[in-house]
Amino acid sequence: MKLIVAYIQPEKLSDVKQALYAAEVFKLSVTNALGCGQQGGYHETYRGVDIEVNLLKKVRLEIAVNDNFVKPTVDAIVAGARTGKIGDGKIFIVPLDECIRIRTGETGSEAIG
Amino acid sequence: MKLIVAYIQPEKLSDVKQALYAAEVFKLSVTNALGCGQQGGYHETYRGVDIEVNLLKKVRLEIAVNDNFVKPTVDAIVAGARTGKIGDGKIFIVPLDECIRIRTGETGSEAIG
Amino acid sequence: MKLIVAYIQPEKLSDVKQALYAAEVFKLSVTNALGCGQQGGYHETYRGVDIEVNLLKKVRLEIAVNDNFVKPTVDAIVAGARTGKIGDGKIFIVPLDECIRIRTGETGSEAIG
Amino acid sequence: MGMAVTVLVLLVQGAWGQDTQPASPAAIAEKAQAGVEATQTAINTVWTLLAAFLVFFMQAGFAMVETGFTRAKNAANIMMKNLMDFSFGSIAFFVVGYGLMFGASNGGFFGTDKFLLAHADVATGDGLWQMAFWLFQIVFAATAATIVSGSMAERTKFGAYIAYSIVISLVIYPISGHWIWNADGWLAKLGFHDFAGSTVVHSVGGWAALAGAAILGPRIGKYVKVNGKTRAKAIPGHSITLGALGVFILWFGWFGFNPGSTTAGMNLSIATIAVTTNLAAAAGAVAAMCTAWLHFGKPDTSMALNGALAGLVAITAPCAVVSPTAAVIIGLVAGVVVVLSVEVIDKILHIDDPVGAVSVHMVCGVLGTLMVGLFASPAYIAASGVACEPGLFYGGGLKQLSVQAAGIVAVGGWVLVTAGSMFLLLKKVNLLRVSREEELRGLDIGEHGMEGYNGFQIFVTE
Amino acid sequence: MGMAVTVLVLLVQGAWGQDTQPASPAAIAEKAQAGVEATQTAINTVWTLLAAFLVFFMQAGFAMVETGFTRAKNAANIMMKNLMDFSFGSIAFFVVGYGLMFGASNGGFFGTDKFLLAHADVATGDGLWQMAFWLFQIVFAATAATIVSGSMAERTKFGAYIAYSIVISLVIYPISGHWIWNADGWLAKLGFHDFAGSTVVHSVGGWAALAGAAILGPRIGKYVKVNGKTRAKAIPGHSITLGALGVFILWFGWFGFNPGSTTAGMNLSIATIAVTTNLAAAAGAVAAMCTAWLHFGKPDTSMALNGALAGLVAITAPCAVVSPTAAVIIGLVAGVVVVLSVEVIDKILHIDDPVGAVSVHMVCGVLGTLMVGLFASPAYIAASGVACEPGLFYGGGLKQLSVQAAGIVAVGGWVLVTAGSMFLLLKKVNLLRVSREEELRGLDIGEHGMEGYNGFQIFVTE
Amino acid sequence: MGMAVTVLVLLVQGAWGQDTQPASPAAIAEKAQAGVEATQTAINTVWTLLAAFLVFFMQAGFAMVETGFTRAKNAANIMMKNLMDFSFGSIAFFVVGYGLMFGASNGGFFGTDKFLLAHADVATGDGLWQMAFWLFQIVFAATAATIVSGSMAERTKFGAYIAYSIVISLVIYPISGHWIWNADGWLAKLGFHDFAGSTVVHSVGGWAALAGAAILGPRIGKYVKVNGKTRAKAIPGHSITLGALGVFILWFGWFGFNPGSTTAGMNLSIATIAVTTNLAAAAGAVAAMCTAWLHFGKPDTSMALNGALAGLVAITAPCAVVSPTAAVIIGLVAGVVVVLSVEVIDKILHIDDPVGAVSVHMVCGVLGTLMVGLFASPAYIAASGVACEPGLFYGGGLKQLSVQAAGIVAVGGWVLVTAGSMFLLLKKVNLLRVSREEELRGLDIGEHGMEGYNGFQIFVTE
Ligand SMILES: Nc1ncnc2c1ncn2[C@@H]1O[C@H](COP(=O)(O)OP(=O)(O)O)[C@@H](O)[C@H]1O
Ligand SMILES: Nc1ncnc2c1ncn2[C@@H]1O[C@H](COP(=O)(O)OP(=O)(O)O)[C@@H](O)[C@H]1O
Ligand SMILES: Nc1ncnc2c1ncn2[C@@H]1O[C@H](COP(=O)(O)OP(=O)(O)O)[C@@H](O)[C@H]1O
Repeated sequence: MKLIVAYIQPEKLSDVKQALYAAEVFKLSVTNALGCGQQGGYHETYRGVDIEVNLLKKVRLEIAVNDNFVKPTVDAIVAGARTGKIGDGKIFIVPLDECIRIRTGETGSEAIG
Repeated sequence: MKLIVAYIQPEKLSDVKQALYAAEVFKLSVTNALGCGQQGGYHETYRGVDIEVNLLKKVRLEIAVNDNFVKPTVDAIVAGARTGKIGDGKIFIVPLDECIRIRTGETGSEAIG
Repeated sequence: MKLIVAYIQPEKLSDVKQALYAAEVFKLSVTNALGCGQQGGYHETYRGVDIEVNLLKKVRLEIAVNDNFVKPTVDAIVAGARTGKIGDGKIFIVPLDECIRIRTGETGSEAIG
Repeated sequence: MGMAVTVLVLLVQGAWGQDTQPASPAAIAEKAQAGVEATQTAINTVWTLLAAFLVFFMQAGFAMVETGFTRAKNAANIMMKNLMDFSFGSIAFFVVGYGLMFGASNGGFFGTDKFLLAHADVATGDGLWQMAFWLFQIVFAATAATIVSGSMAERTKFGAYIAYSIVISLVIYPISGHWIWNADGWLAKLGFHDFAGSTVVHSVGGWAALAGAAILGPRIGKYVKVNGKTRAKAIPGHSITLGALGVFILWFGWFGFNPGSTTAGMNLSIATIAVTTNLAAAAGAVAAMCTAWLHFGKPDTSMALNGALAGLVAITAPCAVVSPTAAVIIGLVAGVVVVLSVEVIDKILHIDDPVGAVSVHMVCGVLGTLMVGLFASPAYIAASGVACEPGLFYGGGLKQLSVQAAGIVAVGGWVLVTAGSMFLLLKKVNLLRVSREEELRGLDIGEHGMEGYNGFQIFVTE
Repeated sequence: MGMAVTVLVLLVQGAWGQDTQPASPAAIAEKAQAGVEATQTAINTVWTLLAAFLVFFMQAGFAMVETGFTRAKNAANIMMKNLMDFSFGSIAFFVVGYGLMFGASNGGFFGTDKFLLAHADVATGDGLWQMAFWLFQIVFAATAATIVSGSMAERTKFGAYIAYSIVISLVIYPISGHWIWNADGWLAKLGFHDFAGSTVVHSVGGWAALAGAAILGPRIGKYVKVNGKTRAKAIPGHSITLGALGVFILWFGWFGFNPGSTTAGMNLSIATIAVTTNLAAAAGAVAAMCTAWLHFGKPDTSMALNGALAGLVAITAPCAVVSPTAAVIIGLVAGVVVVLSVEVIDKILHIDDPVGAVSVHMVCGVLGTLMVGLFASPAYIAASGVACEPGLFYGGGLKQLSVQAAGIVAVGGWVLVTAGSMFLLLKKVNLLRVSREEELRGLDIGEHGMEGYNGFQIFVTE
Repeated sequence: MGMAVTVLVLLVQGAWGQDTQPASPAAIAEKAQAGVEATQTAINTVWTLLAAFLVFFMQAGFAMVETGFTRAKNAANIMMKNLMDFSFGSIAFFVVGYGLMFGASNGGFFGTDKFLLAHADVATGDGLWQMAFWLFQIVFAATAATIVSGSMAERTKFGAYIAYSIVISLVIYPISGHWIWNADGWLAKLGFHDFAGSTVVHSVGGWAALAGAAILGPRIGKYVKVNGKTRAKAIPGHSITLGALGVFILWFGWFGFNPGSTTAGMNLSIATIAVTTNLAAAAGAVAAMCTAWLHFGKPDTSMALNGALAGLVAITAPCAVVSPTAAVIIGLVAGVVVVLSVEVIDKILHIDDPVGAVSVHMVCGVLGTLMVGLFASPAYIAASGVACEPGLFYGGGLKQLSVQAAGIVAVGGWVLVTAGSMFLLLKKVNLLRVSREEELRGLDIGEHGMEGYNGFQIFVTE
């Protein structure tokens, strides 16, 4: 089992969700994050004083999947999130030792889906 | 050492905290998240137009523990969060290579608690 | 590759970012979190009724790095965040199996930086 | 509008146009006298209307205070309640309530005509004046209705709240109002004095708020049993800025509420009333702030805000008959009392009143009504031209005080019984309170299918 | 200020000082008559100014409603638009607009003098009165201008909006206003009656809002094609509390808008107008709430708020000539109509009007203008002294109704053509709409380089 | 209230009741004259009170502007400061301040009686008028006090702020106010003209704000040393919507502030004053917006909002003596100046004034006071009946201008010395500034033990 963590552009979330559904990945968790990557950031001014905004708003996905679902999931995220522009985001895959469904106490691959 | 990540219902947070204290797990980190799981979501309307809300508000816990604390921690989370209804949440256990306490520079099992 | 997760004091974020830049770590993701650690929390009252606030506001960093960058990164975080007082925070190091840059599809160590 | 101006010119010329022949001194003098009378009516009308507008604006103040002191997940529901109690209340008071209150009295207990504004014949000057007076009364009625919204916040079904706000505007408020503000009401005849409504408006709302909050029960998580003892927990409000804005709006509106209650701009004691109103509010805020500081260790902002409102409610009855110095004292007392009252109601009675409506409106309403019996001063009574005996501290003995007490008891009993029965009935048929699940998720989603603060990330960790 | 008081005393003494010899009765009487006239002018001036202040405050109401019903990422932009349309509008109306509207008429179509307030000679009483009247007019002009801001929210370039708001205050509003509110305007001469501006102000704003929203196109993500069919998606507003506060402020301001339109405190029908205004608003809120409840399954807060505004817009034309009961009916109709109109415009016409400005101001403005032709009652016409024929339901036949319809068509055509051409031109030169990227990130950053809610974590998951 | 009406009828009958025998023309005429006088007093009282209510409401405006332009973690503290400076200020001004300002003059420097409203005998018409005048003065005093809150925001101990606000209302403001607005004040006698308080109110607050901000030092993180050079960093405010709402409320309240300063509704130049006030505000917003756009590349919303306030402050002194066109010019100048001033104070002087209070109130207060010496026009001076020489541009030479300059220097010196000493003293005894830790966490928790926005997730990444 793997835990897939992905950072994507906020406005791409619904495309990614659609692509995940198409790949039959129905469960995921979402948080808001700020990211500092290749993408440059932008400058705001407030009352004439410069503010350098180099933490950009991103959406963080966390998806636990069985091993055979890793590739479809990654592909779906890429399909949904890619525009080809800097800032598209990044996917991290972390090993997952165990997964427990709180409601039933099931564990492992059964619990994940 | 393991990093335990759990998604629970927001209103269960204080019960879970209580259960964790009883199990002598005193350190944890909490973030807000949106989750898409078996639980259905609900429909809102705004000005007569339907909104499908399928990202539900969840609380995400992150708890780093020594190996002998994994079971007590998981049990405590389950004890605190379970209602038997869909949406109770899920626990993920990720291997943890190292842990460093910033203040003292201690590492490993000493640092974790 | 490793995924470094760190919890620091919010007001230390800019110092940590500076230290990371000095260590040539330019990419990171930030979320807000609430933490329960050695630091005690504080009491508020609202309309004369006591509120025990034991979840303190923290900043959570997530940094994916190649193995040779682990030490510099950890050192930089410690350098930026340490005050020597309780609440300085903690760093967790999680194994990272894979990393994918969404824009280009690159993977592994090339994708990370 | 262009035309209106022309018309005005004609009207004025009609009265003052140059006659072709020189008018006799007597004719000029009589014209002048008629002009003076018309002018004075206009001043009174303009004053009463502007005061009514200010009182209307208090609805915005109540909405902001109530939402500011409660959680974000119920914000849209609170807005809706405040909008609809005024709207349904306006219609209900128009159709029935006003008549019950100001119609010809049946034995001093309720009115029997003046429904649907039928008595206001716009062909006559008096008919037009009746319109202005009616507007002033409807905004008062709505104030009483809206008080309850705060104490029952975050757990009441929207339908139940609508039902309640119709009933209070239709029957409960007009009847006790009749007793006091209809010249033929039985309490009026006894000599009960409540210039701008500490009892008529605020206590009525406050008693209903008490009945509602008690019957409804506390919000989930408000009281927890620890070792067999019930402990109150704080459920902080989501926006102190909106709460404070609301208090400033209310204070502003109160300058219509109290001075406007002369319903006469020609009655110059409007100035005195504005001064006493302002000083009592200021003193209330100061006293509540200090009490909270001493008592809780820190000066709680929401308590200081409640203190200003406490001073305003307490000065509402006596505003026209007390001196500025007495107003300061009344405000100080109200500021202390409101803090203690919030504590007693929360920590001892365990009645969950999220915004302190009972303490502010009922407790300080009663307090203010009694203050008339203590501080009413002959000089100020004479200046404002009201009917009231001097208070205990001005040599009037216990006479006025005992009448005031009688009125308090009568009105309290009336409201507790009527509002109480209504809430009990609603509870019985299970229409009063939302489900546990809905309460936890918030009434905005449950009752209105929307969120108050879309897009904002709100901690859901209670 | 200290000095001002002294001056006042001198002025009064100037008129009333004790002469050394006893005055003759005739002299006294004449003085009194002069005094009465001065007093009445003062009442009218005071009334008109205070009403103008209230109408000014509606700008805050519009700002709050518009921002409340749109997303947090565009909040600073909406504030800026509301501030600047009033500010540029004030200057534009001062320099040119007022003259076009109220200057000496050129054939009933536009005015030709009174630019730059040149006609107001402060040495004369009339000159001072002209100042008051001017202030009342500028706040009206600004109301028309600001309506458009809501319908074009979240996607319009700031520069384009500035250009638009100058043009509407400079030309569009004053010209159609001239037709109706200049005594020599061609519609005024036809007998068109629009007491406080359902057509002159609200429809003008509403038609421009319609043209703007249609030409601009919908916000990204508002309409999606699902299986070849366009489906509307909801883009919820970010603060129902601020939206509701805005509606309360507007309702409050409307008490200046409608009753103030007598521009005469001596005209006692101000009381009737305040009553009809209030009842229509209340009925509008009730009807919209019920319609939404029946229609959508839940009582949508934002629709109830729109309902109150719908009632207010609809009563604006007929407020002086209808009875309170008719006002309730008008409000109820407007409340139902506004909900249906929002649906039609969104789900059928697919015009994206984020705050419902077209439905509230244009549709209900037209509705209210027609209502004059139905409900105008001889008794109320006489009482307010306006020029208007009785409506269909009061035996007046179709006469007034057809004049009303003619005015609606003329004004609608004028605004659609002028505002439409301007927006099309701006679109052509690519100055109308921000880029896709900017729209997604929010206009606050793109147009103003700042954020509306710094520090708040706002979900960015649309 | 019911009774009040009866009383009114009696009062009116007392004056106008039908005598049993026909009255002589002379008697009727005298009655009419008396009636006219009573009526005019009533108009003046009603006008002054309503203006005072509007000025009171400016407290809400200040609260919203200050909180909107600062961070969410200090919101409850700012509300508390605004509430308490008005409340303590009211009491302090009642007990001592008013007397020092308007009491019988001791050599033109301070007043010596009229403490505790002792001079207002409500048995007399004048006594009642004194009440109205007093209310108008207290809301002005509170305006001066509240200005400081903004410049010292986010780092001042609450106790220190309370102490300061008592001292300014008790002594600092009344004494310099005495010089100018007491007819016997030494600056008044020199011919200094400050109609509604550019100097008396705004500069006094602004100088104190400057002293406070300078002595207190900047917020943590506001200025950073980069390569030995101090660089200003932006600390954006948390709610532009509330900030804008505050500006609209202030603008609205200013219609009480300036026109109300006639304290006489019979003085018809209230209309002119309302017009100049509005135009200067509009021009200020336009100029500040354009300046910011040209200067910073984007039109900063908060600067445009400051621009409107700058125009309002600048027109406050000359509002009664300048033409509408001059008002536009004054507003434009103020709008440009305020932007530059904010820059100079921040980037060159490195004084941290979070909301721009010094630039708006002190700099534009001085500017406006000088404008009297440039633009005062004989026609407008005559119309408003004030004592003022024509300005430089109207052939008056440097006379008025030099008196204005003298007043500015005197008041500036007085406030800098007194307020400065007080802040230095508080700093010395370590009561002025909160600890570093508290400042970082926010004053809401540190000073008041609560949070302004409970439940909202607020980024804590500064
Ligand atoms: N090494 C990393 N560690 C943590 N987060 C990262 C890392 N690299 C990228 N991110 C996250 O991904 C987001 C997108 O990164 P970006 O550099 O714009 O992507 P790309 O390099 O593919 O164009 C960043 O804003 C950040 O949140
Ligand atoms: N595979 C998964 N990956 C990531 N998050 C998940 C996954 N499964 C569940 N979750 C999280 O847990 C929450 C609860 O899931 P749910 O399906 O309701 O639990 P259950 O299946 O135990 O009833 C979800 O809302 C989501 O946030
Ligand atoms: N075992 C843990 N699991 C998860 N988060 C932790 C753990 N220990 C510490 N943290 C996080 O780190 C933050 C700082 O912890 P703290 O105990 O104050 O540090 P220290 O012990 O180094 O003084 C906590 O608020 C919490 O968010």
